[in-house]
Amino acid sequence: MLHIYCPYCEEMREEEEFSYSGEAHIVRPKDPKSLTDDEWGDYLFFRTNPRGLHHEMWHHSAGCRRYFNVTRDTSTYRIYETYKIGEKPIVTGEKS
Amino acid sequence: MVDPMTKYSGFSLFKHALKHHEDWQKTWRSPRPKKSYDVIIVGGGGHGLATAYYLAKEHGITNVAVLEKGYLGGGNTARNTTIVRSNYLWDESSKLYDHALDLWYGLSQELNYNVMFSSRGVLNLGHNLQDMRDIERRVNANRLNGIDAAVLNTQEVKEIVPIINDSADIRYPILGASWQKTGGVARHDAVAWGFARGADQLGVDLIQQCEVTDIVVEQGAVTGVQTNQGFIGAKKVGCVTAGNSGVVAAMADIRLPVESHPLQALVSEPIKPIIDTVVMSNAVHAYVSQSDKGDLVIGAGIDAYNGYGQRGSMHIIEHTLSAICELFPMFSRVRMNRTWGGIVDTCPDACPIISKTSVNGLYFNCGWGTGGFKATPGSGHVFAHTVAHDDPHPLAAPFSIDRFNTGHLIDEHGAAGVAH
Amino acid sequence: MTNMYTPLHHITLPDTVADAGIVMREDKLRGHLNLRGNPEDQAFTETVAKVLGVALPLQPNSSAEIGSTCIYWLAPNEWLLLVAAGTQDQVEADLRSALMGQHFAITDISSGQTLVNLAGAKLDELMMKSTVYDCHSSHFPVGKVVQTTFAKTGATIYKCTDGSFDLVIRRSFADYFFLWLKDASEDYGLAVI
Amino acid sequence: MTNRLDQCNRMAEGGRIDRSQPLTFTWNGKDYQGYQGDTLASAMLANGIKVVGRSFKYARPRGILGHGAEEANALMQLGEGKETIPNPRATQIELFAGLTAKATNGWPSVDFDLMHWLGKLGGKMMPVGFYYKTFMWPEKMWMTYEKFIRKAAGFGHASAHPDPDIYDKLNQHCDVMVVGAGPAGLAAALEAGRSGKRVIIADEQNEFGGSLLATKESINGQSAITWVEQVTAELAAMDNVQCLSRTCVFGYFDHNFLAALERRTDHQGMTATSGSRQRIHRIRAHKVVLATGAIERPLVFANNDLPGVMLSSSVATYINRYGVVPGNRCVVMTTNDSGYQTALDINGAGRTVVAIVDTRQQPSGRLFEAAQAAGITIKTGHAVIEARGSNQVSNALIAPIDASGENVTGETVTVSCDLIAVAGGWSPVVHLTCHTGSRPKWDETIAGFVPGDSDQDQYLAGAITGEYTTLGALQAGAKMGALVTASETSTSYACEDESVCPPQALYLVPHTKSVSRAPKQFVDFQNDVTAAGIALANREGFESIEHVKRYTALGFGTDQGKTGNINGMAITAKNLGKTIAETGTTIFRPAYTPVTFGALGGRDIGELLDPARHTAMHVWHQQHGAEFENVGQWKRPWYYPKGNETMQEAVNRECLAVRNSVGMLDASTLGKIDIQGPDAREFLNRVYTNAWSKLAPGKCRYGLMLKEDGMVFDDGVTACIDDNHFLMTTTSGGAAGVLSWLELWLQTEWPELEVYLTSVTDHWATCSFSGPNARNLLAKLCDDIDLSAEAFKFMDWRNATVAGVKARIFRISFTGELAFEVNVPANKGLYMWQQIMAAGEEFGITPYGTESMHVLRAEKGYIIVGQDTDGSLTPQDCGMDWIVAKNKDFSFLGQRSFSRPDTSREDRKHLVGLKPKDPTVVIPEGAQIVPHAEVTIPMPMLGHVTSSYWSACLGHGIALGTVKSGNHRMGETVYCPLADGRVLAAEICSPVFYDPQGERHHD
Ligand SMILES: Cc1cc2nc3c(=O)[nH]c(=O)nc-3n(C[C@H](O)[C@H](O)[C@H](O)COP(=O)(O)OP(=O)(O)OC[C@H]3O[C@@H](n4cnc5c(N)ncnc54)[C@H](O)[C@@H]3O)c2cc1C
Ligand SMILES: NC(=O)c1ccc[n+]([C@@H]2O[C@H](COP(=O)([O-])OP(=O)(O)OC[C@H]3O[C@@H](n4cnc5c(N)ncnc54)[C@H](O)[C@@H]3O)[C@@H](O)[C@H]2O)c1
Ligand SMILES: Cc1cc2nc3c(=O)[nH]c(=O)nc-3n(C[C@H](O)[C@H](O)[C@H](O)COP(=O)(O)O)c2cc1C
Ligand SMILES: [Zn+2]
Repeated sequence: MLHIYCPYCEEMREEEEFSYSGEAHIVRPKDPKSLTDDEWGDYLFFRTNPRGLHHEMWHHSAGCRRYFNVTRDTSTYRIYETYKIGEKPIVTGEKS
Repeated sequence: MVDPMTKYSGFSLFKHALKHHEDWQKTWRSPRPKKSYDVIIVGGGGHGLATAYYLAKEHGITNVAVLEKGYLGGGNTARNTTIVRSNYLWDESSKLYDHALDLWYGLSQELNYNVMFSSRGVLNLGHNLQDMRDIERRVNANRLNGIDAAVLNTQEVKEIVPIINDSADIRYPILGASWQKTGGVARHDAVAWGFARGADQLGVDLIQQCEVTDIVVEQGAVTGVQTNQGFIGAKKVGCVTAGNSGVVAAMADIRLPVESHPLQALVSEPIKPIIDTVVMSNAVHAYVSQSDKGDLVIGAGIDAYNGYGQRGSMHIIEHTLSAICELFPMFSRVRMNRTWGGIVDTCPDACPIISKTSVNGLYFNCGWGTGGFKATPGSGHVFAHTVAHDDPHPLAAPFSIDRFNTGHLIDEHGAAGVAH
Repeated sequence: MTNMYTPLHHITLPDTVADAGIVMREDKLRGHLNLRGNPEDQAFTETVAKVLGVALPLQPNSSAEIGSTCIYWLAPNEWLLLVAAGTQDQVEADLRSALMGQHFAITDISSGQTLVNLAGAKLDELMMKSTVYDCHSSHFPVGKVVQTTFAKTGATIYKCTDGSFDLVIRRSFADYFFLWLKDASEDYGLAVI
Repeated sequence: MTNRLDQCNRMAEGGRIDRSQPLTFTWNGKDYQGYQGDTLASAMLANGIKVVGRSFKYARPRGILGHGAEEANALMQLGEGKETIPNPRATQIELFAGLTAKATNGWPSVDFDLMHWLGKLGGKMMPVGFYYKTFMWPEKMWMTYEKFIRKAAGFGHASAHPDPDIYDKLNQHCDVMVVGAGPAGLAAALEAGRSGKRVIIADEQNEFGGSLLATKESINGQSAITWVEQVTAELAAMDNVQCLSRTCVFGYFDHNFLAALERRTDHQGMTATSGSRQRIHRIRAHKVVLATGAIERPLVFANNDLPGVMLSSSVATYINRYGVVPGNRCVVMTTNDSGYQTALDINGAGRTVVAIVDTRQQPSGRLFEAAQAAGITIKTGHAVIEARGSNQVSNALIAPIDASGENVTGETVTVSCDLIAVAGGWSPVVHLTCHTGSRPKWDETIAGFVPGDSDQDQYLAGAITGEYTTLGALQAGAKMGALVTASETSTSYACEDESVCPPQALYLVPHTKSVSRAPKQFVDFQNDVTAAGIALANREGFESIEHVKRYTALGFGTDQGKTGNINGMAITAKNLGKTIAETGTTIFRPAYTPVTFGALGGRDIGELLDPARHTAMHVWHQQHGAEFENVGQWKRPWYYPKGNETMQEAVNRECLAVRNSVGMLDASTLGKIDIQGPDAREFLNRVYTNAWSKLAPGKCRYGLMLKEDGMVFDDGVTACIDDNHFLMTTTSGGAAGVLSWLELWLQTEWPELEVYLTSVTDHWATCSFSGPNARNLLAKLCDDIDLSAEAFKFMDWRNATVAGVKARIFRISFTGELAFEVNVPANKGLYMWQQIMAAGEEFGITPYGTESMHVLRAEKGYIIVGQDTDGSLTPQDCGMDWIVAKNKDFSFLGQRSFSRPDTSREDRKHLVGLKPKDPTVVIPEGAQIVPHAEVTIPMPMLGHVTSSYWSACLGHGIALGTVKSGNHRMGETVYCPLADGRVLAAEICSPVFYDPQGERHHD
């Protein structure tokens, strides 16, 4: 049961208030038409899915309705930081 | 010639009993890894073991090792709710799963190991009009594909499961169900052990506590794997690592369209037989059957976040049990004994990947997500063919990884439901 | 006004309980306006402050009050304005004209939600039953406002000066909300005033 | 025979029972008496009841082993009828008047069980894993074998009736959560409580005190009980402390979240008289102090499962806490000092200690001397290697063993006894620490597993760390209490001398015969796992401890191996020549003790299972006899039967009313999103397939929304309110998902767009009326705008006053008729509905539900996303290429996916109309479509029927469906083979069956 700090509400909130929104920092290609099918497929579906540090997006769906980023270890479930959209993570260590 | 003392039977049990069971042989050897193999299978779950078995049995490739980082069958194979059925929606997937179902029949005899496949039937309940439309559609497709399937109304469901709550004025009344009589459950551990024993007897080396840490690729072709027990060479490497597939793929610089999520399940304390079939409901979200030991085996939902912890969050369990109590009010005073989690490798279209890769000699069989146990024999069978011939088995061909680039997805979310 | 029916207008209780542990009161037909704008844009904040007579609360989970108007912080660029019944059109019009030319949004949602006050001796326990948020006074001081879950729906919860809570709930969930409330306060007795 | 009411084993005084309050209870149909304060187990023992159950596999008689959560044998069928509870442990059931309990197994009775003979005779044929090796032939017979196996398995039975009780939950938050209220937990809570922090302390027992409730020790010069009472009172008086007794913390989840089950009324009776029977506390704690104590291990020797073999600490507990001595002639076998205290207690209770059998060669020290002084026979370097007796212990075979504990070194003597108390050392209760992924570490000095490193903010105190002295527990508790409150100092305590002589690590008591030939030596009592079974598993290559568990069922029971696991692991280690540390443990998982399903479900059952959402007009629909359909969480009127009408009759009537005059639908459930900001148009251009740059205020447009994979995922009409302001509608079920989807793009990818989104779904109520008389009807209620077809065109919207209410009127149509949607703030929705109904009376206005809506829109070929689409159709597949803009600057969401090889195929499935060849037929929805009338299985399928209805106005069945290359097959005949054998023929046609020119809605 995760306890997540919403960087907008500036509080720890219960997991039930949030929805998960997948890997963070996946940028939509500027000009999709210029992409090959492989590149487009990669953007659509392929993910890093690491065991260890993961930058991911959450939505404070029952709270402020903002999306934000979380750096979390996918094996210990420890959360290292949460940060706003547009910000860069501080914790980016090697995959463990 | 199999030694009659090695072949399992009531007779051999009796003879061993006379010797106080002191002479039973090992179910499988514990060999040291050789320098190299024709084929290395990474992952000793049910699918990996079945692959090795069929490689040896059907393709005569016996210089094979299965490398398992933990204990055989300890991944999702050890922790699934064991539901077996083949009533999927699309031609491609229903044929694949039905191929597997065919193999379930006779599997105990084939392996000389009782996998306790119990064809007690599987119900998928419908709770709203769209559920029922989907059920009709799927059942019709199944019938025309030669797959056992029927649509039942509420009364017919009640006859099969007399204890179910068939009241019309509950929040989501049961409107009907799809029914696959030939589906059922099996003893998950026995499936892994039976394939392991079968593979071992055919000469396959099963190497436990052997974690693959790198996949070695030279000039676009795989040459072996690095493990915690050293380098092991291989002409071909088949990865069957379920929840860890993304991690293993990364070793060969490959990304997969797969995310690993916790999926939880739980058992009650053992009680006397009360439910003789498998009941699944997507809409109310409950899956239940009763094991031969007497515990109710209940599948919970997937946790939304990526997770390799083999555990999930409590509210998922709570949600599942409110659904169970709604469908089966008399289970309310039964008690939960244990919960656990697995790591499921989910694909965007809820279908597996059985595929060659951009690296020569490297193959992946993954993405079975929340529902691959039922496919174990079939998955091993078609994957062995794919590896042996370096060419997909016809049933496996649609499940190539290319589909994510061509757009030929096989969306089974409806039939796969959220889980199992 | 006879043509208005609040989301909870039809609720009934079989009998009224003396010494009810939970007392519910629907603050009927308040004006609810959703206001959006950039809190870092002084032109925006100052204009709004001028129109409303009070500065927008900029701290997360805070509120501001003036007369019968109460402003809840909902998100960094979102506020709920609770105004006296029937004044929402005027407030909306005033804000629109004052903010003309700026990027903002103001949306009347008065009918989409309602304000419910919960009070009573058993309030703390009721809140513990109903929301995952920590409503303990050490964590939820007067004037704080929080959007969170309430049973299986959501609510915006505000702590009033008298220690009671004002909840903003969505109209379509109002029947569910009341069903839950009735059930959760069964042990304490529920009064609706 | 002892008299049933005489409590032959009850001491005259002592214990925490109230002898002035006798309670009658029933066990296996006979009445007995116990006292307030008893557990069922203590009362049964007081009455000399020995056999309490039968084992799982061999149906051997079993007696009470322990006194708490560790109990493996005494599973009860508690209560009867709808109140019955399967499998609670007698040791954890507090006695109440009128309690009834039965054994869960044993036929015809527990004392004489026929299965036992089967187990005895067939037992040899039933080694571990035997079922994997047999029952394979003939294949079909497995289902029959299985039936018998299933019958024999399981313990209690579930009730046949719904539960009379309710359960609820509290969400708790605290600074410090203390689990366990023994000396360590109490000391920690006291420290934390005094600091003013918010503290919760929970213990699964009926009162606080933990092991102190059963000792004669002293703390700070007074009796330990007095200390417990003082501390408990002080804690109870603190506002900032919550004391939860009868509350088991059953799960420890990530980020310091704990789940606890409080048994609120189970001690009073089978059901709660008011309120919830049990309650789950969902606790989020800043810091967690675990003070869960330790559990004593039994010893593994031949026939150690006979009733009369008990844990030594349990014997002491029955004596000291319950005033019950569970035997007359007792042998105490111990590997450590704790057996001595038990022997002294038995002695003190006036019963015979036949001998203390100490496996250690040279024990010494305080307790040893005390026993000697009491004149108790002590046999050092000895062990009980076998128990004998038919249904209960009557003899113990005692033999000398060597220092390694592996061999019997001399003659065996047989002593007669009826109780063997075993003290095999202690296992810290590390369970909770493992729930979040931490694994315990082997501690050689205490011969037990202690908690390993954890990612949680967790602190440990007392016996859980292997600290087995009361003083040590108190000091550790106080220290942790201080640590978690960041206080500098902590209370200090004083106790008597508790020096101990080192224990011997002994996990399998040797026998004169080998393990495989000796009488069964049980490791896991509940699952009949023996030392020989473990040896066999190891021999067969099951080496990982997890394999051993799965092959033998070690630790699989309802006790989850609390007593058996460590012995089993140690035996495995030895068989494999490994250390216990190398072998490791299996994983402890929630629940620490079993948790009622009902409690986990809480109040989210019945009507509260999922919120039912209602529109503002819901009351009206109810009053007018509507049948409702669940659409997502919404309750929508499905149809409004009149009199004895069937559904089809009602739908025919409703549809014809719309086609011929006017009908009204409550369309309030459609999702509505208010979009404001200068970039609103650009935003719409990006999220919809079509172009929005030119839509003028006062106009509406239909839009299709795609996921990035190019597949249709929502649709709806969006109105331009003014240049910077739009109102989007979405499908009813999709509303929340669409809003999150749009916010996702705005917040993450396009923050530069100046757009704000607000959900107004609940704010607007929508009365949608259709039919040739729609305008006439509206004209009666609205006179402030020009309603003429020229002034108020199809796909226009207007602000207007309707029935005196300010409204937005949209001239849009989902029925193909002239139609208006009147939107008013939902507070006025009911009023507006009533006004329109009243005004429409002269036109025979007919309310219609979702079913008629579906028919009417299908007649027009309009799709329902989610019914006609399934996430695998592009706009082109749906025949809606017309709505895909080809030259927008921005590559709208999903556009790129159209050109993928698969999505650009010509032979994809297309959504088409299907006209049954037999006009009287309605093809069932979900029917598959094939090219030929002859059914050959398997046969290729072309597609399926997505929507199908009887069209009352056309007088024939109509359908929509997907068909491979359907757009190129117009006029061809296809077939739908049904399960009942019928094969229905249909012609592929345009999906627009009615008014193909659209004259009526343009009218
Ligand atoms: C709770 C739950 C319920 C489920 N219920 C059902 C159900 O009812 N019906 C159904 O059909 N399916 C179900 N499933 C899904 C099913 O369990 C899986 O799809 C299936 O078991 C996968 O088998 P596998 O052999 O591919 O994977 P696994 O059994 O997970 O085997 C993969 C193996 O690879 C090993 N491995 C990983 N990385 C490495 C490495 N680097 N080196 C060496 N070895 C490695 C792992 O240790 C593991 O043993 C369920 C899953 C879960 C978690
Ligand atoms: N004689 C010996 O060798 C020996 C060995 C072990 C312990 N002890 C005695 O035990 C005491 C140790 O003190 P302590 O406080 O560590 O342990 P304790 O056994 O006194 O208390 C632990 C408490 O935790 C409770 N508990 C355990 N798991 C729980 C859960 N999941 N939820 C709720 N409650 C739970 C138990 O009911 C028990 O009351 C000392 O008095 C010591 O002398 C003696
Ligand atoms: C079908 C099935 C039935 C199970 N039955 C039991 C059971 O009766 N008792 C038990 O303790 N665990 C049972 N388990 C759970 C296992 O103990 C274990 O939790 C699971 O295999 C996951 O492994 P892990 O907990 O070691 O990670 C069962 C698991 C499965 C898949
Ligand atoms: Zn937030």
